[in-house]
Amino acid sequence: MIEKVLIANRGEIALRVIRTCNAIGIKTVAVYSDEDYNSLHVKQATEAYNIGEGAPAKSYLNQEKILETILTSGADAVHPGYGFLSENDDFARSCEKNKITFIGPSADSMTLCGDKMKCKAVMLKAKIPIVPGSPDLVKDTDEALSIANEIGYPVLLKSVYGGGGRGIRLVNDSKELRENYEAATGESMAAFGKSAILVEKFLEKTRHIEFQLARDKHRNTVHIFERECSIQRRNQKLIEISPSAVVDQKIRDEIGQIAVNAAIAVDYTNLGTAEFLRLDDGTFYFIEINARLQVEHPITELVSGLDLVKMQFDIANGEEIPFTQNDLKINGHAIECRINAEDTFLDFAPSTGPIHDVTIPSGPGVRCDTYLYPGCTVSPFYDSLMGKLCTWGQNFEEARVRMQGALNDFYIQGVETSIPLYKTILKTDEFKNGDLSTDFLKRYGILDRLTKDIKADKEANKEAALAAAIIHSEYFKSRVISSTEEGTRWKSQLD
Amino acid sequence: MIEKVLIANRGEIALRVIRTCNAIGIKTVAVYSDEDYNSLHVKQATEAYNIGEGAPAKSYLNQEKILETILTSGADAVHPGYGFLSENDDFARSCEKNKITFIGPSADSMTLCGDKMKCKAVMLKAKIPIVPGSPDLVKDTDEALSIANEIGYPVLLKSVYGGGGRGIRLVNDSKELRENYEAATGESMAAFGKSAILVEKFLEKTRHIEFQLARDKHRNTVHIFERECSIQRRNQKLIEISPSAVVDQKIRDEIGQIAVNAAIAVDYTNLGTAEFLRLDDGTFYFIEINARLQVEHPITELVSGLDLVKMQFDIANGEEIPFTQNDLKINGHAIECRINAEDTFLDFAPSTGPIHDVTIPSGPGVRCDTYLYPGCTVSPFYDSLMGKLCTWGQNFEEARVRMQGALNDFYIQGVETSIPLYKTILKTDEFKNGDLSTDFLKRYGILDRLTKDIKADKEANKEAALAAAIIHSEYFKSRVISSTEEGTRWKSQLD
Amino acid sequence: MECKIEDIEGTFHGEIVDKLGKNEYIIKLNDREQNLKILNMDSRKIEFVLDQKYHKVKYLDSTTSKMNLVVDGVLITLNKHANLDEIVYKNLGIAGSTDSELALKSPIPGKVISIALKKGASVKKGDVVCILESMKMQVAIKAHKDGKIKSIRIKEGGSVAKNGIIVEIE
Amino acid sequence: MECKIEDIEGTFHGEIVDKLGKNEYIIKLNDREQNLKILNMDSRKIEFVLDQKYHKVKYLDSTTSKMNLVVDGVLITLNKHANLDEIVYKNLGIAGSTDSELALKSPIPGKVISIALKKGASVKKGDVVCILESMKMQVAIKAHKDGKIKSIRIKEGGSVAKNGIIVEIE
Repeated sequence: MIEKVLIANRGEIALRVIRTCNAIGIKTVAVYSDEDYNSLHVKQATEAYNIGEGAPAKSYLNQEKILETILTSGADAVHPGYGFLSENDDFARSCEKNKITFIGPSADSMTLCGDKMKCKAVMLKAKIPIVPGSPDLVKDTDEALSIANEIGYPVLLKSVYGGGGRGIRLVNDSKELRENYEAATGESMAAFGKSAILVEKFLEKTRHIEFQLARDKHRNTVHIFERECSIQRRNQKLIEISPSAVVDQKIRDEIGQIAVNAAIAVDYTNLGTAEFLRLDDGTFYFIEINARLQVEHPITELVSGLDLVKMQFDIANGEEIPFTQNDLKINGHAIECRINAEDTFLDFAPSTGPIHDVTIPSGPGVRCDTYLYPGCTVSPFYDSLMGKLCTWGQNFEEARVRMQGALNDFYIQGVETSIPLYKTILKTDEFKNGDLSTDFLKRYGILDRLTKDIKADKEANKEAALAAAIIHSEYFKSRVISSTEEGTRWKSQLD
Repeated sequence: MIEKVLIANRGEIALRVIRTCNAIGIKTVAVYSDEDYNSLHVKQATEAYNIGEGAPAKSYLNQEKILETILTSGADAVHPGYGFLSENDDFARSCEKNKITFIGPSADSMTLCGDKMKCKAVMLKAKIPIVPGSPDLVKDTDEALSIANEIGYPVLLKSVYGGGGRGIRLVNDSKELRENYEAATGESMAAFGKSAILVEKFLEKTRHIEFQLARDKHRNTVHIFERECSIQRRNQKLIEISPSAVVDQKIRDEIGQIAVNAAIAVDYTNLGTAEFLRLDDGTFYFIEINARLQVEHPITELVSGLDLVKMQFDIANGEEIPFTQNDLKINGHAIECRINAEDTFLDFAPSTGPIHDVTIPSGPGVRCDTYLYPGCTVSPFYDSLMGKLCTWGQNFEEARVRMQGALNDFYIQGVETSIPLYKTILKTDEFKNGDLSTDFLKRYGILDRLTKDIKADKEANKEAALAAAIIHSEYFKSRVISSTEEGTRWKSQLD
Repeated sequence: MECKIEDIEGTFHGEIVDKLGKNEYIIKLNDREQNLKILNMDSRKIEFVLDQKYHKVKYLDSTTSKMNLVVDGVLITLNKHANLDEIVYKNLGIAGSTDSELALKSPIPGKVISIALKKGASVKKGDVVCILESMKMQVAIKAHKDGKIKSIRIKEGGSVAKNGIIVEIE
Repeated sequence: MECKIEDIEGTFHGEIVDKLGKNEYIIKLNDREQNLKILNMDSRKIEFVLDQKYHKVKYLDSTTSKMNLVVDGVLITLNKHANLDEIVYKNLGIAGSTDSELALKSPIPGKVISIALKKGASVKKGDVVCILESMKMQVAIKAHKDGKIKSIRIKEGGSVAKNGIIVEIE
């Protein structure tokens, strides 16, 4: 049984893990960089250890230092959160060697999930539907042409060593394929010393739908419904919803079973997520397994009533999942908005600095996981996620209007945030109707609508602004007149 | 349809109503006394009107002023919250006359619920089990003796004009009854000019269990499960739980039906609560109907998924309740702790003043409705309820440990609070086992246990206290040395 | 006060019409009189109820011509027409220096943001001598007469007290 | 520093052994050395990590002999024997209000409903001295020691602040 866990993370996810540990009686060890000495996770953990400088490589990614701290503190387990070391199979392997329980899948399973080509091969074998394309690297133009003919144009030529959009070429016909194939292999040769090109069908309008998985060491496997994460910017999720508007119980059962099969195929243990793309015609394609707790896990908690972090600990302790697939019933609807410190109009550039003032929303059906408090700092060293604002409702509309209210109540002074963008998205008919896709922002001109909304907000607040400016000037005049009376409050001077 | 509602209340309940109004698109009008100009309900409402001085009689109880403000603001409805005018039938009647929708029962039904004797007669007629005793006022000692013999000693002699424990005498046998009857009638004559004595069976160890009721204008009536409110001090509820440990589905159906019958008997509309006493042998006795939203409504929301304030508006708008009794399924367990500004060891005396610092708990399964924010003030003019801390869990134990965590996270600096008391209660075996009664605090010597817990807390914190004192002295020394350098930060001086 | 609001058409005029006491005012905004009640106020923020509607405003930064405000979470930039500030400036001038004096004295306590002139430079009455910041507003301090800068008594980044000497002009 | 903690057995000794810089100290508490790192500090509160455990402490009030602290939400009273602190106070020229044994202070702010005793009357510890009302509740304030009422500082119908003197008992 785990009695003391080191949380190898920071920010809201560290707080999230501490909450469950407090509830189930596990001692917590926080680690913090010099940048984070004033962070809430330091304050709320049973113990806290400084592990180095602000730069992630010198602290939260420093495997040796973290392993050393686990041993020093006497922790018997480590929770990696998400990001940082959460999907690092080397780290998971080191923990296994040191008899430290790594809260997540085995290192081998993690290796498999993280290797695109090996994972693809395993999934093909397990008859998991994946995006049509070459089963392996293509050896020449002719093979690429033959596969493209088979799956139909347009197709993507992808370098297996690329990632995040790099090394990908879109081709619309055989002529374009011929032209681009040479260039793509050339690039690959130049960069990596070998040609490593895949051919894959290009999918134009897709939804991102994922299934929460849980698998214990006794091979009991369940999915805990789906989450739709189609509202994205630059391949980063912004808003997540559970259940999806396009998944009914029949589809949930069917695709959920595929997700379960995928977990079994890689001998996955603990909690993970199977990600799918869904086309408008209803086809689902498996993409990958995320071998960790997801940022968006709270919406699954809201519709299932489960504590997913507790489940992680229970599974790591070797316990069996205490229910079967049929016991699970989806209850209501939940939405999550990721509250990022970023400037929407500066291409989502991060916005950092001290937070002078913050009001955290609450109320019926509202849950907000955040590290913010008045006086804290949003650091430029780490990602821009300040909090996760979630709402629940008996139906989607109730969850949506609660989210609108909560977004209005969320006041953060000090950095730019994604809140105005969400207010604009939440009120569009497209969002209300569930007409989502991963290109939602571009497809529906959301940024232009946001600009209009901001202008309308200014219009609505112009009189208040003018009034505030007048009072400010009035104060300023009276200060001049009575500036000898130092320390006198404005209010008394103004009357 | 209600488009704009005046909320004739303050504090957390005004905020609670505003939240639902924001969600369902109803404009809100806040009213505030001079004492409350800096309160959150003023800031969050669509509009806010000052209605007078701090004393309740001059503001929140000032019916004329409130009616005038309803008319001035153009509100078409009034939500009374709880307390203040919420059970004032005169006010409800004035609203009816002025064609203002009063969110609650009709004035006539409210009059009936508020009149002990009439209500008792109606309930007897409807075959609702009430506490055994005289059906009406007793006319002399002989009648009192005969009733006492019938229901069995001990019995209470109660003046119908009393209340809150005043004018009640406990008698154990016929001799004591004779002795006390004369004194009781004498007192009543002296105080009210007439003798008005009831005889009622004295119930020694009771639980307070109540059923949430909803009845629309089309006479559809449901109960929304029970709440157990046995943890009390001086007849004031402290902790509420839903469902009760001693109510299974069979009892819920049975007593729930009695509660529904009681609502029908007084032709109740909108939301209300039927209160019962339950003896250890399983007998339930109806006590009264509370003709308003209860403080503890959130725990019913947590286990039903319903928004009870929204239901109030829907029913007031003449809509039908959109479900039947059979559609309702209880989901999980919820607990509420009333966060009061009071000093447990000064006999729960109120504690008031500015709140310098506050941390509001949050996280999975935690809901906190509160008017607190750093810089607000707890006013001596109003009741001591600062907030309602609620937790939900799949089972009672999960809700309980979440409550423990949330109580630990709740930091309020400036006033004494009931939080330490709740921490002590929550960890007792009696509470864990659901062995509750209205005399819980006295029966289990909770205050002595609290004293011990506080001592243990002090013991646990002694080294930190000493360390803080040493650093303080060190600072103080350095201040003396460098007190000329004003504005220099401590930290730099200490290094 | 005359002003424009960035991104909003038109010009806005506003003034205090009456002070009712208890922190209440009658304020005229574009010809419409409204009731304004201040709930809370300091140099960086104000909370008030304007015609029964609560507003929370943060004062960010401010110069003689521009003011940045966050009104109920919305960033608004006001471009002020100069005449208000001239009134303020005149008020400042009353407490300041006269032609016959050498010393240009500071009408307000503040931090020295920039100094426009060097020792020995020629100045004309009304030329900006330096910029001071006080309560997050920047104020240009102007020469009280023609002449030459004889000495500079302030430093950039330093501060100056009310009636402290800024420069001497001879 | 030598001190006693109210409700806790024994005497406690603590001192700073070493200053490590970066706001870190070695501190000796009853013969055990611990590492202390200050995260945040001002005159009213301190946040620090003591041997890897975070603590938040508010300094409430302090006299030469007594100090009230809220340590992680727990109110703790330290009775200091420290001559050091006396020296400090003397240096500052603050006399340091000693704990008044005469005054019975009000634990709550409230309205005076009734006064049970007259000037010169004898009281025993625990006798009700007066009834105060606050938040619609009445509270009996009891004598803190035996003695005679030397003076009454409140009036029926008047009000008393928290810590305001109710009577003096000698």
